[in-house]
Amino acid sequence: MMLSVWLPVLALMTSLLAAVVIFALPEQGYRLRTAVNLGAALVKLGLVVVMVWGVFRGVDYGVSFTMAPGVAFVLKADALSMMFAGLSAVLWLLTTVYAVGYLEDSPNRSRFFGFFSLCVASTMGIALAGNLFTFFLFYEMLTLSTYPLVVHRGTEQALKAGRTYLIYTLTGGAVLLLAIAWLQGVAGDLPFREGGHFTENDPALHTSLIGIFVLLVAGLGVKAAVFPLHGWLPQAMVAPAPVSALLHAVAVVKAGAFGIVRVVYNIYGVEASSVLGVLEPLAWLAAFTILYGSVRALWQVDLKRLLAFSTVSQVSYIILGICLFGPVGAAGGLVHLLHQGIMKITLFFCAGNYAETLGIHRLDEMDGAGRRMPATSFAFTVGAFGMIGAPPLAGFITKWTMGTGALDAGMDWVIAVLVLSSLLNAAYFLPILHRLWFRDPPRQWPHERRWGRLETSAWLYWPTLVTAVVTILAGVLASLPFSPLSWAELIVLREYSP
Amino acid sequence: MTASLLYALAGAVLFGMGLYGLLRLPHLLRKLLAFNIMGSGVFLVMVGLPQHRGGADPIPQALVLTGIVVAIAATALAVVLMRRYYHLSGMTTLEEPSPEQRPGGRR
Amino acid sequence: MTEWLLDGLLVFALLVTAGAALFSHNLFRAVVVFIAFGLLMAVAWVRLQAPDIALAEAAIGAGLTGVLLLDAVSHLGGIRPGDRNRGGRE
Amino acid sequence: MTLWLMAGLLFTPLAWAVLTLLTDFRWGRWVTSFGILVQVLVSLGLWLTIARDGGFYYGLGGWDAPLGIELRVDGLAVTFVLLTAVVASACGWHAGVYIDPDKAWHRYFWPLFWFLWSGLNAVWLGGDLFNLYVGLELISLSAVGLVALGGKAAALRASLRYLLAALLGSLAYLLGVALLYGQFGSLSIAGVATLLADNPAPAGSGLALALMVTGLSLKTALFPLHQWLPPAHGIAKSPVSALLSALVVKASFYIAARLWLEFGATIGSFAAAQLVGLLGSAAVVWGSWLAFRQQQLKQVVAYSSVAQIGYLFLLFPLTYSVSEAVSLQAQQGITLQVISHGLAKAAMFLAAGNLILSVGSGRIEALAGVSRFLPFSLFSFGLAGVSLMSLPPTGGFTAKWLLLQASLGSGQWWWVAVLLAGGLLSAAYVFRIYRASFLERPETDRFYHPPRSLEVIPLILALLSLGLGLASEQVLSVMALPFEEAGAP
Amino acid sequence: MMAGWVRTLITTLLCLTLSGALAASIWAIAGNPTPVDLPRLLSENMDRSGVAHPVTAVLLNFRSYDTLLEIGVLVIAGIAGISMAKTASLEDPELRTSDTLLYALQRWFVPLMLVLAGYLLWAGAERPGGAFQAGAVVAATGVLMRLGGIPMDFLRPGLLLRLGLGLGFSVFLVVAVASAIGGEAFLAYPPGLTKALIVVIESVLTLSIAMVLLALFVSAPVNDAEDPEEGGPA
Repeated sequence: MMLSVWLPVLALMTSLLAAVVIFALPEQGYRLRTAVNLGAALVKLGLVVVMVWGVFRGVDYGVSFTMAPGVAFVLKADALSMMFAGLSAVLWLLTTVYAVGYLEDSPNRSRFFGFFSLCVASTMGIALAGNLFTFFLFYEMLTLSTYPLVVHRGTEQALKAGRTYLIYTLTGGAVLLLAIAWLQGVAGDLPFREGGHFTENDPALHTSLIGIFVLLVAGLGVKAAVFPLHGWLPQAMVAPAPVSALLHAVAVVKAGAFGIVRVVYNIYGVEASSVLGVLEPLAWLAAFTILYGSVRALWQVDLKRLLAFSTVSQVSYIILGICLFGPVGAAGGLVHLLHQGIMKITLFFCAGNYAETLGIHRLDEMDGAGRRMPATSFAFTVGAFGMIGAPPLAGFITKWTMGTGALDAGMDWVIAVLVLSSLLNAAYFLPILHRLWFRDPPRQWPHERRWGRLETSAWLYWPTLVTAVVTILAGVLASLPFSPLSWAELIVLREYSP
Repeated sequence: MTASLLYALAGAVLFGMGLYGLLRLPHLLRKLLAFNIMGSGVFLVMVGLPQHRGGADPIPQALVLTGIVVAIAATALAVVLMRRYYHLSGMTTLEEPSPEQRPGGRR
Repeated sequence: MTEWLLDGLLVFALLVTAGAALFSHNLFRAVVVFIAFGLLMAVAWVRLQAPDIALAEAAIGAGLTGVLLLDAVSHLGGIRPGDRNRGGRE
Repeated sequence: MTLWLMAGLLFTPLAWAVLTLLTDFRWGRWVTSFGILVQVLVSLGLWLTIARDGGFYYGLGGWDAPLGIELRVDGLAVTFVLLTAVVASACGWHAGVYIDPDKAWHRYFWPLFWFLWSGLNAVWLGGDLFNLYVGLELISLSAVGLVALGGKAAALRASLRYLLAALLGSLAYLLGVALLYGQFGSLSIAGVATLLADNPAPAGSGLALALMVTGLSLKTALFPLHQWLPPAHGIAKSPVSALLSALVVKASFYIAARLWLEFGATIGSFAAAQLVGLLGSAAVVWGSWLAFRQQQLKQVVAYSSVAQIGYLFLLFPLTYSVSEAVSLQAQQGITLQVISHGLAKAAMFLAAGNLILSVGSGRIEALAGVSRFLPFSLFSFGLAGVSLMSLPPTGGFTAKWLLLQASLGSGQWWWVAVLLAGGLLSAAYVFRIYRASFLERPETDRFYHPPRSLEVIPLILALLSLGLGLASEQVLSVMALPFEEAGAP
Repeated sequence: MMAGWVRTLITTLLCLTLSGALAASIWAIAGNPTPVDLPRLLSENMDRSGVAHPVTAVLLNFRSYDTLLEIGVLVIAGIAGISMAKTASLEDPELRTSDTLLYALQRWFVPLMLVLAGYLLWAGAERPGGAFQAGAVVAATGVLMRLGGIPMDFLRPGLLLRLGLGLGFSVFLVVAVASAIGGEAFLAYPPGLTKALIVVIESVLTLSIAMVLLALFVSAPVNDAEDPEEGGPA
């Protein structure tokens, strides 16, 4: 059926075309640009919904052609890719709405939205990539399209952050390329396959395979901000809030984590990975990163930097989850791919709202902001409790599932990590909530703007509330079909019994 | 050993001498002389070596004729460039101009 | 035997003139020696049974190149005393 | 049909050279655009013909090798012919708008341009050692003429330097030809290769190959023989720089590669191949570093050429005593690198020319704030830069991928480090320029806006180099076509 | 930087080694027979070449493509040369050489040389001689006249000069293409016409070669007319 070929391509092209059109539009074409942006985001969401339904029923979406001798360009939609694609489609729509409001009256919007769309196109490509080669193609495209977003403000600080970002990600990319080329030399062009490729591998290959795995994880770990490769992430906070939101919740860090999931599940296979003995060290590394990020977050005074370290910590939940040898833990890790995205984007939207409406950037300026901006602060509270893992929010589902999985797998120490991390999360989030709701507001906000009826611009207001509500729903309705948890369980089901 | 071979060997020496001149002599005109001497060396090898075995060989001779014309074209072009360069910079070598020499041409 | 002598002398003269053209201190003299080199090359071509090249060498190599270079050397080095050290001698 | 295509390819550039010699710049522009049309059609036609029927040898004047001059019309040659058509027409089009028609000497641009083109076509198709020499000289002298055109002292110094280097390189090559002719009595590359395949490598041919490769490396500006390149490419007018970097240096490399692939297996040695590879690697590192240190925009691009040329010389070690498959991978990788660098570098020089035209200065700092006003030229520059960094999905990436595979496959893993480091180093200098353009300055639009056509041309080239990565399989498949030994059509 | 004498030493060693290796290679090569006997092949095909002199046959028939490109090289040099030339009067007294030797040469040699050129051209088909030699002699004559102060206004960069530059080349080219239209391969002269065509080509080539060389000679001098400026903004 033609549609099965064209759907993934179309999903990719919507944002790619949007980027081209936006680049070509004049800077002043504000309405048209917004229309193109939102239109493309809606179309894409529609396409992804259709594909999700199709994948659920077992339709194979895919297209491939030979790009260079020995390697193919493959787009393929499986359950895992639809999880990531769905996340990026939903959040693109919300972030676009948010960004339109956020960047009102600022210069270079044409450039911004162009690269923004390119960035989403890359994310889509990463989600739909059917082999490592295609994955790498979009992975590097993502690096390039996010750089202009990071340095968007053009200040010295932004350019410095951009340079750090590039040094980290391009070096990571080079390491990843080496690993992929080596793997290709050892085993040929491997498509992503449920259950992996190395179930009955030759023991002679073990050393190479371990070496390749280390390189792959090192290359992907840069974007996933795994300790000690996380240095770029807090610096990249100079970017505008929607960009930070996008970088943290969907695009960059998730691309790294998603890549690690792909490698473990669809290239090596869980069993082969555990036979090779590479999962256990990775689990330890992830656990360490979880605690390390939380501890560093305790000492931050800048809201966005705090959120950045929180991201460092949270993304490693995903990695820890997939390293737990067992379906339940894996589902916990995978579901966090979505949950963390939704919660973190809520928090970043809030941070953006505070900055844009009241000029608040630092924690000690947040006193009493809950009275001035109740809706935003409500959303922030939801996000923060989610991160801590309070029931019945999304974060709780993650931690509960992962904890169960760890017990199943006999890795009891993970429970300790989860508990400790939750305590640390509480330790840095609760003081903020206290400031928001229980301190008196200052007489004068640092830089206040007013938007009439709502507490802030409608473009900023509604996306924030929507994500907050979704955070609640993802937790409360976790047992319904098509909830993140059910979908993650579907993936794990297909993964463990291919 | 024939006379042809002798000339070919002389060509080898000329090539080496010319190469030295082209690399080490700073004056542009000397470089040009060196280039022509090198060229002559190559042409001697080209004709002398094959003729060592059996009499006149018209093919390398024709090639050398072509080569000579190319060489004169290059030489003439180099002279034009050189004189223009000298006119504008007052220099006859390829060294980077020192700061006080930089502005404008003299004459 | 005389032929060998002739060839030997010719080759020797070629090498000497080439060396002089490259290393003589006076640029003008160098160019004049180079013209002599060209004429000797023409003779060498005759010895190599290549009259076509001999003619071309005499006309182009010695004649035209020589005049071109002589003209150039008189303009590049010779005219103004101030340039003598830069132009005439390296 | 093929006859006519060959005629068009070899003789129309020469004819247009004469025609444009008789016109002034403005008229030359019109005459040239017609010529470009013809050339593009002819090149495309020949490419399609070869893609359909396979390659052949063509004896000019009805005389076959070894007496006559033969042309080798195969997939690789026509691919480069097509590349030349694309890049040269872009540069010609750009030059027509870019170059000031009121300067009297600019009328000579067009004849030199056409002679350069005809020399390139002669080299791509050449199968005769001496004919290649004449082709090389045709290219070198017209390139020197183009660099020097109406130039100031610095341009003349650069062109003199370029001329002397080119002449020295040609002489070394010619001496090698003389030795080979003395050895084999034949000037046809294919003929010599056949003779070499039958007997063990004869004495003296090693030096001949070394001389030829060294001379050609000098003309290609392989480290440490590269010093002539940056001044010449940096100071020429942008369309000329584009032609020089994209095509001219490739011509001498192409000959060196052909010689190596035909003769290297018998008269090359492992040590020599490694040495050339090592020099290429040094070029990658040193050229990138110098590119990073430059203050002038075009000098950055010129030094980047030195670095990118370095990759090409990895062909030597990666095809010497390795398996067929690895050798093929390496050859394909290098071919792609030549093509993608050609397209990307031309785009980059043309875009750099536009940027310099708009900010009125060649310095990198002058670019501050330009990203807001000249997004197109900057975008083309960046896109071309992506190809130089060999990031996906550009042609440069596919090239690097194939070279990586070849290095790993041949066990010569040390080249992997060069390939990966080279990409990062080129990222450093490309992003340095990008960074400068992103700096925000309070001034409003103070830039001259060049005509839209000037901005479109580099964009097209950059997009082509991007598309090459996606379509490299198709491009490479023409290269691998079976070769018909049957003679002239 | 390296000291000067170190560089000189290295260069000397390099050149000595190269010369030595070259001589050794030549010696080694001279010891083996050539596998292809091209001179014999040439003499076998001489009667199909249309001319009696083998070098001319090679230049203008067997390897005429080389010659075509070579004339191209010459024309390029001419173009590049005159692109540097100024349009100021060619009668600039400073250009006149006061060299007495040249003056004497001029008086005696000019007529002689023109005759010689004619002979060389005419003889080219059967005996040594031909377009290059003749062209060079004509050019040398022109140079002598020029140095003697004869203005030769046609060498001013103008349409006439450019026509002259292109003439020989275009005739060659036209013959090449016409031979293809006539059904033969490129540069294959129709049987019977070979000799005539070669003579025509030789004559126009002589003119063009002389013209290019003279133009280069004339455009070499630089006078104060105007400084060239950077053309493009680059």
